Amino acid sequence: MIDKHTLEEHGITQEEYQEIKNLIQREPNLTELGIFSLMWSEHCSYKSSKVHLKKFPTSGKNVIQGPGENAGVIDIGDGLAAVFKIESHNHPSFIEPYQGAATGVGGILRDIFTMGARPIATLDSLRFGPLSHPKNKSVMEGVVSGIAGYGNSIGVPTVGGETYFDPCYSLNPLVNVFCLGLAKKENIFYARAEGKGNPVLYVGSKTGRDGIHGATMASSEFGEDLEEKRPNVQVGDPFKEKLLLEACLEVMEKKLVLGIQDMGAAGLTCSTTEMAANSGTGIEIDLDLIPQREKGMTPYEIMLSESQERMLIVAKKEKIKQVQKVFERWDLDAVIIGKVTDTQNLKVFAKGQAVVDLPVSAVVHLCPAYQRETKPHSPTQTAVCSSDVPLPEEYESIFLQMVRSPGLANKKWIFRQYDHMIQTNTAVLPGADAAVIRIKDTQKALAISLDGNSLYTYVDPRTGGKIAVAEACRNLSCLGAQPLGVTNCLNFGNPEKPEIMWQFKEAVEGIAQACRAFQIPVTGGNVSFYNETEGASVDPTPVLGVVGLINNVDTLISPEFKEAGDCIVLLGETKEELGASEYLKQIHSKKCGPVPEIDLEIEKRVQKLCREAISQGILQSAHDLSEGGLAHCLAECCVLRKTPIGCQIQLDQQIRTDALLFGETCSRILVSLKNKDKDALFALAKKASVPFAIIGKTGGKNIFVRHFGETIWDIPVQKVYSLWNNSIPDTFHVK
Amino acid sequence: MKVRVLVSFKESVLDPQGQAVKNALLTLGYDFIEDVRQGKIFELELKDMSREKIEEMIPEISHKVLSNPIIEKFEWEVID
Amino acid sequence: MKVRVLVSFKESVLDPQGQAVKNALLTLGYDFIEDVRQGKIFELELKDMSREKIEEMIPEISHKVLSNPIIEKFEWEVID
Amino acid sequence: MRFGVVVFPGSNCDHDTLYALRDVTNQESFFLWHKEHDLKDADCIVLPGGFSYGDYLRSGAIARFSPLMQQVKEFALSGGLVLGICNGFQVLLELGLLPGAMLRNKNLKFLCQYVPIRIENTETPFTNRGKPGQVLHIPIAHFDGNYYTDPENLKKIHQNQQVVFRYANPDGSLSSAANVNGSMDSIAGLLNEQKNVMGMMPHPERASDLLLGSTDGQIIFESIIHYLKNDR
Ligand SMILES: Nc1ncnc2c1ncn2[C@@H]1O[C@H](COP(=O)(O)OP(=O)(O)O)[C@@H](O)[C@H]1O
Ligand SMILES: [Mg+2]
Repeated sequence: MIDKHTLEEHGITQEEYQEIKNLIQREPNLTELGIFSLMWSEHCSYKSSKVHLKKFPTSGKNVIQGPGENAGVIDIGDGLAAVFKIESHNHPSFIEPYQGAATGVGGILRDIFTMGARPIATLDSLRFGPLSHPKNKSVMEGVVSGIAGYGNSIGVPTVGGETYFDPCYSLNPLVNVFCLGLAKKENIFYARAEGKGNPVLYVGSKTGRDGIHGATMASSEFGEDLEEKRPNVQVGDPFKEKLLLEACLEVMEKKLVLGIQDMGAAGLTCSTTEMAANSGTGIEIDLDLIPQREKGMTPYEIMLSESQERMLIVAKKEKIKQVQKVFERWDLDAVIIGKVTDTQNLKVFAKGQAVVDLPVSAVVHLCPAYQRETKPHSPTQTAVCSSDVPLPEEYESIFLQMVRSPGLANKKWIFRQYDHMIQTNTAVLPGADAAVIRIKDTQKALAISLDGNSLYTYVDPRTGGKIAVAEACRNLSCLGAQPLGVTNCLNFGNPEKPEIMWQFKEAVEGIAQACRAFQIPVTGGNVSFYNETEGASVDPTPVLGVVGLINNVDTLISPEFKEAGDCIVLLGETKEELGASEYLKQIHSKKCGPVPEIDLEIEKRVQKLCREAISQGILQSAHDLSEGGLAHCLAECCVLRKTPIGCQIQLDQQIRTDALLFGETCSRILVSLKNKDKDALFALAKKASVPFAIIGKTGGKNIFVRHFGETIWDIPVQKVYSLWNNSIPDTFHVK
Repeated sequence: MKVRVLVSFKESVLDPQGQAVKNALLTLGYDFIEDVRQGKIFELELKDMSREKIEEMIPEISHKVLSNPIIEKFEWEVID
Repeated sequence: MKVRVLVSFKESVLDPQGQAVKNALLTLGYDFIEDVRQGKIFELELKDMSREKIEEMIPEISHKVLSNPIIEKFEWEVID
Repeated sequence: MRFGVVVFPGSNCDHDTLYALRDVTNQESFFLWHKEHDLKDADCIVLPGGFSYGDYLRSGAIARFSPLMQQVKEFALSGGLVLGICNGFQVLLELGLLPGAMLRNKNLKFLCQYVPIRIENTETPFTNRGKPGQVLHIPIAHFDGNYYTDPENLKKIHQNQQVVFRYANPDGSLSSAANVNGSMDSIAGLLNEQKNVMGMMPHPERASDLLLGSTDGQIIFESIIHYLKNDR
């Protein structure tokens, strides 16, 4: 009855099917096949990536929970834990930008509160095609309002993120959402189904025919049949999720439940089998008891549905009444749909018949892992040498063109649609290097940065991977935060193509190496493959989310210049590096390398110096140098201030002026400080063996830059501000 | 000339707004309510144009602009 | 039984959403559009009830719940 | 003083508001659950921001039918102090305790940002600690904050000095650019005729801590306390 066509539809290969038959010693029925197809999909099984992800360092003295649960957990002292994770919702966001992005937020929030943590911040990493195309504009508009619509309504601040534009994302935008939660250390919950006979509860929205095959969709390329796949998009209900959030946190706070798991991708199938597999138990459920939104749903449909805002809970029998009372208070049903067994099987009944009987370990753990072929992919690694790039005749217009390019321009149009202040903890608002969330009743704060430069990873995935980690950590260090842990979302093309697999392997190795150097554990993440449409793949895009700790929130500083007359110092050394820069891409239309070199030891020293200087209170501001180099960093330091302020810069370094201004040499931070504090900083820098240069002072109405006495530009800061500030709104015709 | 386009979620798609209204009405004691679905309505005022042109253009803009065919359906009528 | 309630802004109230849709349509070249007003539609599925009861209840809930009489007006019809 | 913060399903500024009143302003403050019927002897009722019942129908439209809101209405009609913040303002409008209605922001986008607002009337229980014309910096965060009322009502509102706050420039001047959401006459905060009920779109509870950027919201809470102690 299960023929070749059926297998293809379920994305299961002949070999995998053979393996399934071996494992269960018979032919599966269609519902069972559906279950395997979900759980053995790339999205759930990580079959192509597993062998590589093993390279990440995952332990450390603060790690409470590493990869393997809904989210990672890090001890932050005071009996508290930071719970965080990042997820992609790329495909749904292209098909239906608003709902796709909204349900992406809903999904990652559930991952966090499932662990017993209250979500305290989300960040989003977005990549679109160029805004010159109306379709890209409407995708961006939809995605941003979808994230806003869900996050604002549920009351979790969206405090930061990143947004890039490149033609490779035109048919395949990337929407990655990160969420951070705060939990009491002794009150973390896991996806467990323990204790034979304990009831299994279903809570939340009713099940409909939503997103059937969603997980398998996320695991295959887009093709001509897009239309057909469309109905798989779900509509989110943030109100329901808010109720679910409050009720779940309440039953966990009261310790009324034993285990809990959200029904995200792969819904009931994933939650039942994973909870049982994690505990070495079995689960038995009766589909007739599942709250259903639509009539006549088959067991196949119910098991595979990806309806949103649902959770599965296991509780002790004697606590059931109390659990149900809490949910009732929040106008939610908590229905008993089955029980924990000791069979290690998932057994599903419908109308009195057993319709599924599968060993959970086969479903959850025994999907084959593939060591896929890799083949170096380096068409553009052919380095440009400086002589290929003509020196510009003048710099003013280049500077302004950079400042107003959507990738570098002010993202306020985006983040003012997000409620980024709710919960009254946002100590650093969007726009800075990282977001900072203070923790009430302590002196502490958590800082978060999302980072990924796909131009680098396109040219050189390994170095690009390293730089992504370094930059995310540098962002935290600029606010004085010590990096504690990492999560990552790896967005790549089709892993069955050796070039893509090579990019993946290289990027993972680079990330792993950097994490080891910084001694920050990877506590979780997500892999999104098949980001291609009609054969064209996105640039390899790893997005790193790093969480750091600030011990004394009063020492916090921000990136913008503070007052006139302050001394401006560049920490780190500038090399003549133009490869893979935003400047080459924007001004010379070159997307080629080499990427800047990175020495992780130097990077660590620079960051440590910055954190130390901040904790000693000798810095007025600190801002890291990244896309757009020194020129853009300076511009931001001037215009991020409530009323923009100018500066006078004098550069005396013997390298090409464009490399000096727009090159993206790593491991550099621009700081400003009161003149009286100069000596203290220099002493620290010398002790840390970090090169530094006094490059100018703050003040005036212009951004004035000279190189060896020659004026490079002298532009009113107000003009820079307008171009930077209005660029994106003007694209959307919003006044 | 006036045309009315009604846009609503397809039957199989969750309609949280309709559900919220339904619950509110039931709580208020309107127990004769079985179900509620909420949608959008657009009233388009048109320049004078032929019936054929309307028959051609209205479905086009309803499909392309006013609704998202992935999750929504539409119907339309001339009202004036 | 099915009833449809249409809720829309009163003429005197500016409808920025309708304006945005109008602008979008004009930008796309649909130059036969004179004006657009956007509103809401509720499809109520009712338990069996008498015509009189419907005549009494639907205006009541439309006035009290489904619309805000300060800015909105409504009309309704039985469709099924 | 005793502050009761009402919690509807979907309220999401309830904890922030309680924190600002209890932990920053040091007042006895507690939640009031929407399904209950008891105001627990509160001196002032605060309706916090959020998306009550998802706000799927209209902002605040369903919350007004909550059992507790009948008590709140009676309390207000008998002179009790009621403050509605953001969604709370919208609920008060739907409930008819304040005149007018909210339309979608003029740019059709959710807006979250600090805004300068000018105090129009300091002779109120909610602003007596402020100075006439003083500009406060307080964040807004809403989709439907574009205040509307018919011309006749507008006239009445002004005559009766019911306008408490208006969106302004940092120097206190008014302009259409400063009127971020398009509100009629830049109205950001409004009283009822008896002046014991106020709705405001900006969130004073978010401006209660210098670390977060402003403490201007405290003026409102302190005014309430001052009024309750001295003028009641
Ligand atoms: N890039 C990655 N790095 C480290 N761990 C990862 C990565 N991708 C996925 N993981 C881990 O694999 C596990 C399964 O991931 P996922 O299927 O995304 O979780 P969920 O079931 O919560 O959706 C998670 O614990 C996740 O943290
Ligand atoms: Mg999960």
